[in-house]
Amino acid sequence: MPQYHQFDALVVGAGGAGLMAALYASKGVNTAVISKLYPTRSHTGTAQGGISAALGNLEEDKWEWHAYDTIKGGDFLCDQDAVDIMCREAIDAVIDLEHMGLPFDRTPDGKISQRRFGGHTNNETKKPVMRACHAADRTGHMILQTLYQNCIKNNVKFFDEFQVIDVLIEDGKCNGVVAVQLATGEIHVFHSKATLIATGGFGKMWKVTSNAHSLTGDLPAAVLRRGLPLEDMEFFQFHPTGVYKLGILLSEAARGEGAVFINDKGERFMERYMPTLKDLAPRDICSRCIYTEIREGRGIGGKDYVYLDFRPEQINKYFEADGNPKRIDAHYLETRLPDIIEFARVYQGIDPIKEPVPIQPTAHYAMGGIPTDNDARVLADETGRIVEGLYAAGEVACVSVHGANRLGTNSLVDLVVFGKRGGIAMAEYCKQASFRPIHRDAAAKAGAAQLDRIRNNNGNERPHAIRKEMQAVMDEKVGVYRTGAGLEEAIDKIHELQARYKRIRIDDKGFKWNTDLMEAWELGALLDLAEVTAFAALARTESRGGHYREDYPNRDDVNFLKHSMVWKNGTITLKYKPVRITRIPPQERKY
Amino acid sequence: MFTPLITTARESLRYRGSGHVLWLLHRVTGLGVVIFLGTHIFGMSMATFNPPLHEAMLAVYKTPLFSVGEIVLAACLIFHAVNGTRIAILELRPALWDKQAVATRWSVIITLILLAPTIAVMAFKSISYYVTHGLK
Amino acid sequence: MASTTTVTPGRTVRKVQPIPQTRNRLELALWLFMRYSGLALVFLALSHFWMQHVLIGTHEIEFAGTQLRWGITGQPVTVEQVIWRAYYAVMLVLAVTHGINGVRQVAYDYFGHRPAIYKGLMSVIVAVAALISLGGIAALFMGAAASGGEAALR
Amino acid sequence: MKINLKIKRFNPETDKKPHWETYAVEVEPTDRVLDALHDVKWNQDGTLALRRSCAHGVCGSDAMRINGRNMLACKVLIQNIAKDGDTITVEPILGLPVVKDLIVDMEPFFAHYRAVMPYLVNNDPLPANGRERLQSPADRERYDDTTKCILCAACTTSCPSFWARGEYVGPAAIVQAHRFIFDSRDQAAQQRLEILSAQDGVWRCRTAFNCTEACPRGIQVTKAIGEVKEALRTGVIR
Ligand SMILES: Cc1cc2nc3c(=O)[nH]c(=O)nc-3n(C[C@H](O)[C@H](O)[C@H](O)COP(=O)(O)OP(=O)(O)OC[C@H]3O[C@@H](n4cnc5c(N)ncnc54)[C@H](O)[C@@H]3O)c2cc1C
Ligand code: HEM
Ligand code: SF4
Ligand code: F3S
Ligand code: FES
Repeated sequence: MPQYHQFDALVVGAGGAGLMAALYASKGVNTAVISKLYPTRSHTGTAQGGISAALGNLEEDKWEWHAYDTIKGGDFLCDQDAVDIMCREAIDAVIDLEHMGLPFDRTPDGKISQRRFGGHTNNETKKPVMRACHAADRTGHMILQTLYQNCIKNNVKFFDEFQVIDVLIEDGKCNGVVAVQLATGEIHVFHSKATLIATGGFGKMWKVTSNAHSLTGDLPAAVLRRGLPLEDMEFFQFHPTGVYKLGILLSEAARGEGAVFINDKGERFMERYMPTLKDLAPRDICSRCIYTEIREGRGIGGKDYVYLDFRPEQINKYFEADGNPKRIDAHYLETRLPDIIEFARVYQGIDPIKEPVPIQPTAHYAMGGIPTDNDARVLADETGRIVEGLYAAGEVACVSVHGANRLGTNSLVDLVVFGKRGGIAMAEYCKQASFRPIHRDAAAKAGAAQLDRIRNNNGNERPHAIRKEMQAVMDEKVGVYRTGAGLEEAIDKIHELQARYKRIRIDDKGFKWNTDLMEAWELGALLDLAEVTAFAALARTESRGGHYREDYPNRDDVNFLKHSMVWKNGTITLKYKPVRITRIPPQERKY
Repeated sequence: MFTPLITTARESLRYRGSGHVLWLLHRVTGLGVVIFLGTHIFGMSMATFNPPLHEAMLAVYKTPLFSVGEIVLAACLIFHAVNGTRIAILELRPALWDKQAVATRWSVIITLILLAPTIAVMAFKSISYYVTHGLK
Repeated sequence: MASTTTVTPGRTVRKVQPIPQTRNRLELALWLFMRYSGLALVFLALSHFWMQHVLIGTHEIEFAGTQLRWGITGQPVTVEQVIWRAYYAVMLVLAVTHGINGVRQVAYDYFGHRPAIYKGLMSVIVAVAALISLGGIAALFMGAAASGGEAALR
Repeated sequence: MKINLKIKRFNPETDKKPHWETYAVEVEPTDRVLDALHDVKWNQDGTLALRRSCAHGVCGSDAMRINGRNMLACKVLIQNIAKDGDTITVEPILGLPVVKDLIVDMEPFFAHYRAVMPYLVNNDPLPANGRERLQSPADRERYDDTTKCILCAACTTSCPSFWARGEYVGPAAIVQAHRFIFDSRDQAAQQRLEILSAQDGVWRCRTAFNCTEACPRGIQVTKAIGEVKEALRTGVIR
């Protein structure tokens, strides 16, 4: 029997964005959070390096500089009014987190400690600035824990281990979601006035990725199927420092503390490409430089990786070369980067204090996603019409504050700022709106049918084989370097895989904790997202930020200073909308 | 009713942690000593209330089975004492928990050091007693 | 407490009130008692054990020895015998309370989820232990029976 | 290399009792146990159920008993626990009801977590300048260790006191309480200590030390518990 619940506000996803929204929404209206993982398992917990805010605790800093860096880092595709909001409100948001109990590291005079991060500069000297607030190298963990703790304190209602599989949209308005309770396999219909989607990234399209197994884009796919568009899907960030072969992230904080890239010749190659920021250049640039080194035969041993070197004596050597008076030792690194050092020790058997660590770019962050306005309201089309009652925040949303490439630490800023704005906006909306009627039985039936189709399908394809092939083709053709021909091949391959997906067969026919079924369902979502990603990438015949076309290596502001919007109604439609430029005109991106 | 007892007993043996082995031994030896202590006090008090029974019990003490049991008792008591001292000292000073691994090793070593001569003397005395008096 | 303008370097030390609920205080007291009585028992129990069971040896223990240490019922006691009695009394009280609380902990672990059984079990154990130790104490202070020695001689 | 995975299976919809099943898998020595489990799930038997997410030891989803000890499947490399041809046993963590295969009901665990007031309490007015509360680096360092906890339950379910009696709050909840009791910004140490002084609170800890050994985050769990006991005993938090 399907079950039925009614709440004023629903939050789907219990990562940083979802919990922030829930905290603020629950202050005003009856709110519930639905998450397919226990909240503390969300991927926000893996974020390492920090959260930026121009607190100026250690050296001079201004939120305008932060905004400028963000816009430049985003290769001028950011909507500048949104960036201004984010960078200005970041300061209060970080202070807010501290008041909630977040154990930031401290400066000697007791303030929140800050460190350097890629792309964050003093606009006047052009030198890196200490802007990333941190709690060792587990800042995300502490944000997630702190927010969850405060939700417990405020008695927020949680539906843990409920996976949302459908969004109820009727006449351009959202009335809730349909979810399956993983423990029982039962369908639950959640009826709401306002729903906020905060389900995070969808990096599992790729094989080498820093993303968790759970980041499968369930909700973006669901809204896509409900006829809503996704924005800027071609922009996906490849983080330069993933653990070789595994993709586990070694945070930029390592380079913030002084680590450098080294090629086969032992050369600090970033000096050649980016003379000012060097190893702290934005991620898209570093990833491409690494691949260029590899392609030109200077990967380690001629293979497809380079080294990240954080041996203290090497760091000190480079500090000296850069004229930086700072000197560090092994103990300093062990306290500032304990987790990262442990990752290398556990997964590669390498002690980073003594040896350089093999790294490779890894699929990391979705700049694109569900289009929203500055109050997290979801947009229905390129004209800015909103979907009443539907909100999105966090990595899943595209505001767009990250443009074509996100700066390190800015995602956590995005989560807390827009999560909070979304929560407040929902509460306000709920107070004046009333529940719209829904057809709960029909909704439940449609949800159940989605799953039963997979459960009872009698095909001969194993979902895992399809997933593997999808990830391989995405790594190869829709990765750091892209070409028109490659993208076309990728689309063909994805279409083939989608056809084969119709013939899958799973082993587990049961209801309780049927992870076989849910993984197969998630694969369907990933295939849809892979398809629109490749499509949007094919149409953008320029190179900008995270999207690099070898056949169109230059940025083309004349034709492509615009956001893409992609629909999938049987066929795929692409439209574009302009970028909101308020203060900073596009310029060439040099560091 | 016995589920927690049975689970714990079974899983304590199956679980491969090292810590709870000492915990288990401490518990078992503590209970062993309690049982002995009970009978012992009972027996001793009979020296006042029922001398013949007391005599009889002393006689039981002089059987080989009891001699073996007595050696086990020695092991229990000494282990429980040494390990209990470890727990007490460490717990009254949490700063010493860093030394837990060392402390564990030492409680085993000290137990053995105390136990070896004790067992040797007891075994020697028992055997010579049975050699001269014969088995009853 | 953190101030808003300056911060004192080093570590803040704070005080809390004693825990008020008696029930909880009892757990704490018993916990401490287990540790301190344990430490005392190291000397008492081990010395007794080594004396009686190792140095003298169980096979050499005769009733006469007990009479010598405890004194004999109804007869005056020597200073030495008083010291022996005190030694045994302290050991007995500590060992029994330590042991009984130990058993209570174990019983609570495994039968705490069934209060009726737990309580029943504990009453039986406490009753038996009380009887035995009362007997023990009484015996100690009454001394060994005079007739016992004769029985041994028979 | 080839290894055998011996997994304790239980399907609530068909089984009355758990049973063992063994799967042969081909792995790289540097693979994680999680990779081997995925190999079984994806290529041999899709009905195998387990929780996992981050795959690198930070989300706390996949605590399980591997070769008889609690570990995160994603944080132990096969080469560290097995040689070619060996058998690795995998079972659910102990002391929580098994729901399916390697999945246990975490609710009792989180109930203990919620019981210790795991959140900062500070009723003073916020700093007038609109900025952060200050805290000295030494005060911050004081509770650093216990902020690492990912609530994986490896500690609590390795604790013999918890096996015996699920009402014991368990090491993980005490770790969480410690994180706040020793935070100089917090003001609810008193209430937390009262909660923990109950019969099923810290005094149930028999210093078995399995928890510290099991903690994948390297937290000195027993020491943290000892410090809570010390605070209760002395009435001083230092
Ligand atoms: C390794 C790593 C390191 C990073 N480091 C940094 C950093 O230092 N600084 C920075 O700013 N950013 C960093 N990022 C990026 C940042 O962490 C993420 O973008 C951000 O945490 C996303 O948060 P979120 O709240 O949007 O979603 P998440 O935290 O990913 O949460 C998603 C939530 O949605 C739920 N969910 C998903 N699907 C469903 C469904 N179908 N039904 C119900 N619930 C569902 C999940 O259970 C989960 O609770 C890092 C990312 C990674 C991968
Ligand atoms: C000789 C010195 C002794 C020392 C140092 C000692 C120490 C301890 C300590 C510290 C504990 C508490 C363990 C815990 O709470 O985890 C304990 C428990 C116990 N002791 Fe002793 N003890 C000694 C002698 C005895 C004697 C003589 C008896 C028997 C009467 C005894 C029976 C017990 C029992 C039954 C327990 C409970 C075990 C448990 O809870 O697991 N002990 N002991
Ligand atoms: S203390 Fe360690 S073992 Fe226990 S829940 Fe936290 S991280 Fe897991
Ligand atoms: S295993 Fe248990 S008994 Fe204490 S030291 Fe750890 S909580
Ligand atoms: S999967 Fe996240 S801890 Fe293992």
